[in-house]
Amino acid sequence: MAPRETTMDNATTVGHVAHGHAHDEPHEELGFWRKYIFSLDHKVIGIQYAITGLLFLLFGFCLMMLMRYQLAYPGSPIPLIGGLFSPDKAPGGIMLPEFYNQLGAMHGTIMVFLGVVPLAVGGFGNFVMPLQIGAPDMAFPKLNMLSYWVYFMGGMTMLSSFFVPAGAANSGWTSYPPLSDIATMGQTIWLFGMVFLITSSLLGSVNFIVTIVQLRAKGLSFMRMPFFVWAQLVTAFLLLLAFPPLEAAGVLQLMDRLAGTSFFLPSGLVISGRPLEVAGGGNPLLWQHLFWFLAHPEVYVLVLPAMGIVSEVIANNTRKPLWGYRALVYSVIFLGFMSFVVWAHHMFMTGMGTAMSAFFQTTTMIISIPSVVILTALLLSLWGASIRFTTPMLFALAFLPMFGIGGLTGLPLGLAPPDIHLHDTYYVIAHFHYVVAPGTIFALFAGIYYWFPKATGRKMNDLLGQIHFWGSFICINSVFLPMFIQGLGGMNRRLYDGGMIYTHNAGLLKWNVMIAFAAWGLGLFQIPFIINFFASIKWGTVVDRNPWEATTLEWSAPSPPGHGNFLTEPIVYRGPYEYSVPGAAADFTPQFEPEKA
Amino acid sequence: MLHYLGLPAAASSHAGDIDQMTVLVHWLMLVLFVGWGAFFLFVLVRFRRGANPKASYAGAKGKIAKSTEIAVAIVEVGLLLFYAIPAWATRVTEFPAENEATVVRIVGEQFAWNVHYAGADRQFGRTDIKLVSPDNPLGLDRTDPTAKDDITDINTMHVPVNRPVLVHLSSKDVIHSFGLYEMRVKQDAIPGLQIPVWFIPTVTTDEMRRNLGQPNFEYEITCSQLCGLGHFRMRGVVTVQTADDFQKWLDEQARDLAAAR
Amino acid sequence: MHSDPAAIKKSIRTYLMIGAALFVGTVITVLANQVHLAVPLAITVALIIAAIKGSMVAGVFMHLSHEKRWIYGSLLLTVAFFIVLITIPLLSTLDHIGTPIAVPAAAHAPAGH
Amino acid sequence: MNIPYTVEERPDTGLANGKLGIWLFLASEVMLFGALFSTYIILRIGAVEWPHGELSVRLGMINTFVLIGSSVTMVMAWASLKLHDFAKHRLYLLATFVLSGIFLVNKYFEYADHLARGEGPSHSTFLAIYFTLTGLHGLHIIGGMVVMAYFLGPGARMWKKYPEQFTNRIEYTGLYWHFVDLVWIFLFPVLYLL
Ligand code: HEA
Ligand code: HEA
Ligand code: CUA
Ligand SMILES: [Cu+2]
Repeated sequence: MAPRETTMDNATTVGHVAHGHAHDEPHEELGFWRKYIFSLDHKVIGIQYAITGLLFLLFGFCLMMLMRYQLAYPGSPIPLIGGLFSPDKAPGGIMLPEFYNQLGAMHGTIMVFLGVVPLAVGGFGNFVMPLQIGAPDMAFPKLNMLSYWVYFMGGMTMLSSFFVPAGAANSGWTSYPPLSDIATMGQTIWLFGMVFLITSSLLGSVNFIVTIVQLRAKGLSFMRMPFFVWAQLVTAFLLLLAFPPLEAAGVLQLMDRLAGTSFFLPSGLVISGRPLEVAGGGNPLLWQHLFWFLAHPEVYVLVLPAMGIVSEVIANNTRKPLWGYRALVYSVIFLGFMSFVVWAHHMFMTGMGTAMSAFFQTTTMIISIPSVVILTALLLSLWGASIRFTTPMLFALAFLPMFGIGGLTGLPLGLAPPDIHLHDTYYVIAHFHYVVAPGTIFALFAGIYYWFPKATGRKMNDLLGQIHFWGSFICINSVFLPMFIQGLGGMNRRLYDGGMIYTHNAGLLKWNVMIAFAAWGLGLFQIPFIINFFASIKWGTVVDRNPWEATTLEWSAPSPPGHGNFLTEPIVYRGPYEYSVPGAAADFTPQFEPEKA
Repeated sequence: MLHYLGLPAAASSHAGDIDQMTVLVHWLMLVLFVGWGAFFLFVLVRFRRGANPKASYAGAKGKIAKSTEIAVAIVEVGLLLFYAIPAWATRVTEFPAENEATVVRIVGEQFAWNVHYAGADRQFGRTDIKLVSPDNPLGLDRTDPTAKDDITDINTMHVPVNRPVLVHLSSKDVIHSFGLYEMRVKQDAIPGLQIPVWFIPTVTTDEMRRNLGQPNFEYEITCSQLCGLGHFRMRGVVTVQTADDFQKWLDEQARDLAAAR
Repeated sequence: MHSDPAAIKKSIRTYLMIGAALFVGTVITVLANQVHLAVPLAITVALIIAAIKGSMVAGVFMHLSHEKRWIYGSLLLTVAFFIVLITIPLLSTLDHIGTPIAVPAAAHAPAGH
Repeated sequence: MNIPYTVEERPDTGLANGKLGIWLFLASEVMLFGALFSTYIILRIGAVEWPHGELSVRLGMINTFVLIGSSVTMVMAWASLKLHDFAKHRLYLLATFVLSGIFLVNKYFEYADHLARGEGPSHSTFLAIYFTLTGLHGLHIIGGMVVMAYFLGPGARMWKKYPEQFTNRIEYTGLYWHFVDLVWIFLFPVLYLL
């Protein structure tokens, strides 16, 4: 694959350089493994992250397409592939509740920790960020490689859990004890997998922060950084400070499961009629606090890089500066800070007193303001633009209203009394999928179409891109809009039978069928993308350095950038989005273009 | 708006407040979304490359942004101070007194709701996990004098209409969640804790059947927290009755107990 | 930071002094614990001494007494969230409408689920 | 091509990459132990009764002395590099290594003693916390020893070729080691005394 050829030749020298004693080292020719697998080049590692992440996204999606069949036709054998499952999962092709819960928990885990974050941070962050700040590579290339491989091991651990006795983790991605403490072996594997993933994220975030702070090119002051870099910086801090508590919680749960402690087990439990033989004295809510202390910031980890990508694409395709760059920067910093003090809005129903609920409702309302500011800024950026409806732009534009829906529906959830009705219903599912699926996933698609030329030197096909966009847009809305109706009607989430036994759900079941077909349609419309993705690597139209006529630094490097990224040391002369500058010859004035006296 | 949200019919005294709040928030959301959406669509058309070949460096002017943001903030503050926080306070502080409420102990387990009434003496009998057995899921100690008249049941709960119901909620094993959609009640049942829940049912099951024209309608207890492979079928029924019907039911139960001994 | 031999020699002296101070601090903590104070007081005393010792290690051994803006910034952020992490879960546990169910602690058996 | 500021400091931040890196890593460690201390507080508040004098204060105190000592020798190991006295450096580093070894041996006796009396982690909330916290801390000690072993062995070669960079690495190792010491300074009173 084109970029690898060029990027990997002297990959390892980067590593040595990182440790300072490469000046006099001869360029040894590298074998396949060092070149393509254990590369130290941030671009290769970024691509490895991206592809692995995409494959996991696809896998997580496939799990969900299975679940949607069960929800649409409860208790009827899964057609075609139903026979492939072992009897302890789907005897005669009929999905068991155990298996449904495994699929649910693993869908959530995989999508969040193995799909979106690795693609958005590990993939785009690794590939684009150093280029955008004019750095030759990440600050610690060996660490960078390590974090990819630790992530990879975490992923494999998670996948392997499907094959252990009684299958994968089945207590939801939230893994609330006591259920998870007494759950089957898959939960232990899940915890080990999480420890891997958390370690990887921690290594990665240290690397990101140091790179952004230390390796910015000459003239690239913070207020000249592309918004995408800001988003990555804040994201890195969220990962760095929010993940360790979950690592601690994971260790505690492992102790409960393996060493027989009872950190999360109160005294006097009776499991299926028999008293549980443990010391007791634990506190189940403790896990929820430690989990959500990570998991709320985590949801902003899912969306901030997406916002960064969208800003880049919008600025480029409106041919004008972003509206209110400073407001964007301050908002994203504030957002990151606030995201550490809202977590218990996931716990209103655990019996919170007035004071604490007032606190968390207030912080939750406060945190919605910076999001409004960011969305407003992006929307106003369109005013006075000259919009090019390129494929990346379509996905980026779609992000705005989709995130709008997802975000706005967060407000009723953030107010405890309405949450009494909406908590744990499909309304919540619809809320966050609007932010993560038609929101983040669309933004990631935008990023792929936008930076693909930089990574491969070739452009992706536009027609296939448009088919992919319109198909996905229609299907994904048909999947998630009806869930608001179901949620308001009082249909609970995580129901194996799609809510059939409840009479108050009778009128809502019809939607399950429609959602299922929409989801499968969504799957079909990913095929043009997958074809486009791989075909364009070989046959896409060849492009030069700056096919989009963009202004940020990555476009001053060759496409694909060689080892060390830049042919001459990049110098920054101006802000990131100098488009349509009055009096300028072209409608874009790149950061790296010297002022002509 | 309320109608369009398609919430289940309300049947408790506080449901109105909560629904009103839900409605208000959704108005806010709708206004914002339609406002921005309209602007969004207009801009897409007005400033497409064809219509506006030369982009403007200066871009949007004026205070629209700031004012909308401030407006949103103000509305949210209003919702918090005048609706959300007070409404929540009534839920978690103003519990009815034991003597003027129907007091029920509800203990969740995988995958059923155990219902426990104190009986005539208004005192819950002693329970002990060592006594738990298939025919005594609560581990109720019948030798305890206060337990003699205790009424227990599984997955069915009877309450009189228009009288406060005070539920002492707990769980034997994992976390469940006690959800009563028509009552706008939801509360996690957490092992190791006994959590009070209260509401005043205002419509009997029979009335509701007539109102909805659904002869087999029931108020359903839904488990709203993943609690294992039987989570989806952890369903209970609440029968809201007139005071007399409820009294009749109590007497029946007492008679059965006597007969059993 | 200090790199000329003279300065190093001087700081070495401080290191040794701090080391001694830490030993003393430890002894004091243990002694303070021997004279049985009221529990809350004992806790505060012990933690105050620990905090002093901690800041000695951080300030001198880890050279935090004179560091760069970015390190101070990051640590400040960390301390802020550390405090949140300690206090908020505690406050939430205290401001909870549930009451713990008193149970005679179950048999102390090595657990196996 | 060369990654800047691996050795020299970036003028505007005044930092070398590794320095910022290690501090950020320590920041995450603070949050890790923060969560565990939070756990300790919440479980203790909710506990019916809390055991006293279950641990041997004597052993704990000895270990505190050992760790403090190792912190001193560690910082000396770095200082002697600054004075270009490599021999002294090795001596101090070795001392640090030995002291951490002693710490672990001590811990081993403590653990063995508890387990012998059938007081494993599953015995009580207190012991669960004790084993988890000291266990994690012990892992950090072992990690530190591995790094030291590396710089006593193959890592030391670097001194000849790139002295400043080697000095930096010892400094970063030291920062980590002092942090491990710092954690213990809090663990000791919290677990052994209160
Ligand atoms: C990327 C992920 C993401 C994001 C960004 C958000 C954003 C928000 N979330 Fe969400 N949330 C999740 C992911 C996310 N959430 C997940 C995964 C869960 C469920 C976890 C589980 O239980 O499994 C969840 C659950 C969840 C709950 C718990 C619900 C429950 O379990 O009962 C709550 C409650 O307060 C909440 C609130 C919010 C709020 C107030 C925001 C705010 O930040 C939103 C602010 C944004 C806006 C206000 C939009 C502003 C935009 C406009 C006004 C412009 C509109 C534009 C056009 C029309 C063009 N979320
Ligand atoms: C980032 C997070 C994320 C994402 C993106 C998604 C995406 C989707 N989710 Fe999921 N979901 C969760 C996080 C996520 N989900 C979580 C946390 C839960 C809660 C779990 C729990 O209850 O514990 C959940 C639960 C959940 C449920 C509720 C199940 C239940 O409660 O019983 C449902 C139901 O329909 C659902 C559906 C979907 C669908 C249809 C998508 C679709 O949008 C999928 C879209 C995916 C794609 C479009 C694939 C794109 C990738 C490719 C095309 C690959 C290309 C490959 C190469 C080029 C190599 N999800
Ligand atoms: Cu009980 Cu879900
Ligand atoms: Cu949240």
